[in-house]
Amino acid sequence: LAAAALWDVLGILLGGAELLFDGVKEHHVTLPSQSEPWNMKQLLVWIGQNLLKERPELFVQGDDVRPGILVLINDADWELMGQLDYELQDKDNVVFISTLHGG
Amino acid sequence: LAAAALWDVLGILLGGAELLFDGVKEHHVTLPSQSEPWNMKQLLVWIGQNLLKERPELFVQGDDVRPGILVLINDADWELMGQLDYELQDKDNVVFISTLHGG
Amino acid sequence: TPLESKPLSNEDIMRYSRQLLLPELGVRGQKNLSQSSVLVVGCGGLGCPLAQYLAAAGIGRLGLLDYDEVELSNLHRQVLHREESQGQAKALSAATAVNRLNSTVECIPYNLQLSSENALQLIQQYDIVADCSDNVPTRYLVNDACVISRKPLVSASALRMEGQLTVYNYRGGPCYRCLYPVPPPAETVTNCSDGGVLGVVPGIMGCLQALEVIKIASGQGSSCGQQLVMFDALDTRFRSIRLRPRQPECAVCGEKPSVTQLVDYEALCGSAATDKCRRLNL
Amino acid sequence: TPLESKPLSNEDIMRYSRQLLLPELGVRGQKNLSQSSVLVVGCGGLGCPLAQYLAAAGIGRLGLLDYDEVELSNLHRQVLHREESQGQAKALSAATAVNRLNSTVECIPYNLQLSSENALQLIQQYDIVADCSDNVPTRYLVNDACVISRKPLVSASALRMEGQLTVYNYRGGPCYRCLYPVPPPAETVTNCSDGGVLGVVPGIMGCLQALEVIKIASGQGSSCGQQLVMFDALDTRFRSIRLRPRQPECAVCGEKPSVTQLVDYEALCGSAATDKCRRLNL
Ligand SMILES: [Zn+2]
Ligand SMILES: [Zn+2]
Repeated sequence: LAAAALWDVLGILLGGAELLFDGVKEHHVTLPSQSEPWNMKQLLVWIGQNLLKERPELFVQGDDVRPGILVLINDADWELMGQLDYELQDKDNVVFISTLHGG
Repeated sequence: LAAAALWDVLGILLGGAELLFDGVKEHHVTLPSQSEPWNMKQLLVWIGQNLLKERPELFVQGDDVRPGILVLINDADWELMGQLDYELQDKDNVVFISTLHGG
Repeated sequence: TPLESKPLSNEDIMRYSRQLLLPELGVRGQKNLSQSSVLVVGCGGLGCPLAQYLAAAGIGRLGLLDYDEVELSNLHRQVLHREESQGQAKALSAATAVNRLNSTVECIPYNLQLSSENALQLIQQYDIVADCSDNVPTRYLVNDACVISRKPLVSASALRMEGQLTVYNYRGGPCYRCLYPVPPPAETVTNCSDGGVLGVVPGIMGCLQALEVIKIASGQGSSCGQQLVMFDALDTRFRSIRLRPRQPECAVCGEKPSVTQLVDYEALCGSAATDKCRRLNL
Repeated sequence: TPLESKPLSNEDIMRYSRQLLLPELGVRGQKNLSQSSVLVVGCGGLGCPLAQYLAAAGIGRLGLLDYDEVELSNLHRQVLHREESQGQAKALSAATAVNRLNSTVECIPYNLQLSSENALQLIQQYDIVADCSDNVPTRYLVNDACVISRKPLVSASALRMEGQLTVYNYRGGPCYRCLYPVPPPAETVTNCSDGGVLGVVPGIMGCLQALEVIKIASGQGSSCGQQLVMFDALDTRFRSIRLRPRQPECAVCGEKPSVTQLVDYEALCGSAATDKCRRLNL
């Protein structure tokens, strides 16, 4: 298995979260190869450094996502998957949703 | 690979098609092992003989499905996949939809 | 007469302010909407929410077609009508309700049955057609008339606890006959009178149909041209299905069409163009 | 006063005939509906289609709560109101419209703002609560009041071209605070006045919300208790998300709740309980 392919991750941003990322909704990301598997905590840092165009505090807070953003891994709440400690698999689909409040 | 696992197919019936199958919507099917890969034509015959509880003419007509039933393989119109000649893969998801006309 | 291009009035700007804010719509999309005309075939469970939201959004002209009268058994799903409209023509009742919500929309009620004789003449006057009908012959008739008139057809249907949505004859995508070249045997067709329908299911499908009409009319474009959206209300699940492209051998939209004018659709389908009695004795 | 159990009248049987046919509903489900009461918090873009379809389906009692008045800028999505209702209280306007569609539904308009003072007393009178509100403090308030009163909360929201739907506090599933223990920073919250919304998007979400209420009230049960349905109107795609279960450490529904009575939700969220002005200066 090629290391590059191993860390292909598709990130999707919804509920207005895409506005923080230049309005782009889908990001196909190939993470740099490293000896340990990537986990969500590292992915958040990587996103903050590589994808976030403006005001990172609206997306991350400390080493977690900010309140009001729900994180999904393969269509499941990341709370079910180990949250920050979840180890990413090849072709994982990560979605960040900003909660909506309008009616 | 075990031959049994190779032909695991999930069939789903919608739009009233499930009424022909004792009202059961989802059928997890393990097809008998054979030397050639199973194709859709053979699957239809197998369904007619093993799953259809009543009035097979409302589901198959000749060796095709009857008019008004749409066949999907992994969420794509089977017309895109080779129709009757499509060779089934392990864990394929086959859906039969009866077209709705009501308003 | 074609709808004229005019600037948004101050009242328009106030009324549509919340959607003018959307980059996907904006002033340009709103003006496109106001210059678009839509023929709604059937003012029942699908046509009611569809007409309601198209009018609310500021569509320019709305043709409302239905041959039927409002009955008590309609009111669990046909929410534009009211108790006191019983006995009134559905097309008229719907037009009255729509005008109360938005008097700037031009509403044209057609209290008649769509037929091979009148379909082309009616449809050619509109930019987009929405099939909200309740029977097989009308679905083939509307499709063929849209292909012959080169109009996009936004089609929804609902029965029991399920719904389906597709846009036909749109940007090189398939028509209804590309998917269903042969009508289903009449004895396999269930309609809402026979099979029942939970009222809010056509509500959901009619709203989705309105969304696709709005996206086409505003210039944004629909993503359902070669896609079928299926809804299962029992477990609140949607599926999006990739459909075949336009079929070269299609009888009406193919390369050598055999259907170049409208035919007898009740005979083609072996059933009457109503959801009230199912089989036609030929 | 609780809704009494009575047999379906001949008129009921005629009116609901198309849904009485459904094995999933039937006479038993219809009677359950007629004995159920639902409090609709907010008669705007979500509350209008929700109230419309709940009344059409034959819900027994409908509480319609809104503190606001009908404005022209509401009419692109708040389809129960009409041009001539401008200036009228939304709760009243909605109740009038709903009664025209189904006079057998008992409608109770509440022309007031839900608050920590009145929420428990109101909510305890209903079987199911539907959150159709438009701001963060009200969403926390409704959630806490539902947990304290042990009522299922059917919650939808919509903004721009997107919508979300979940049932909270239902059959061991999570509450709103289990998912969102800390309110979002006020500067990250966009409402419909600021961000805009395509009118038919709350239409679709309000109809889906009505479906879940009907399934709960009729006894069929909702499948959204630990599921989030997300809708993207741009490409007409839905996603169903598996959610976490009830969280033992939740401040209101957990094992040792710290919130046992209602608090000051504007202070908690740092914003006002309206979608009109966004930030509260504390
Ligand atoms: Zn065709
Ligand atoms: Zn909780």
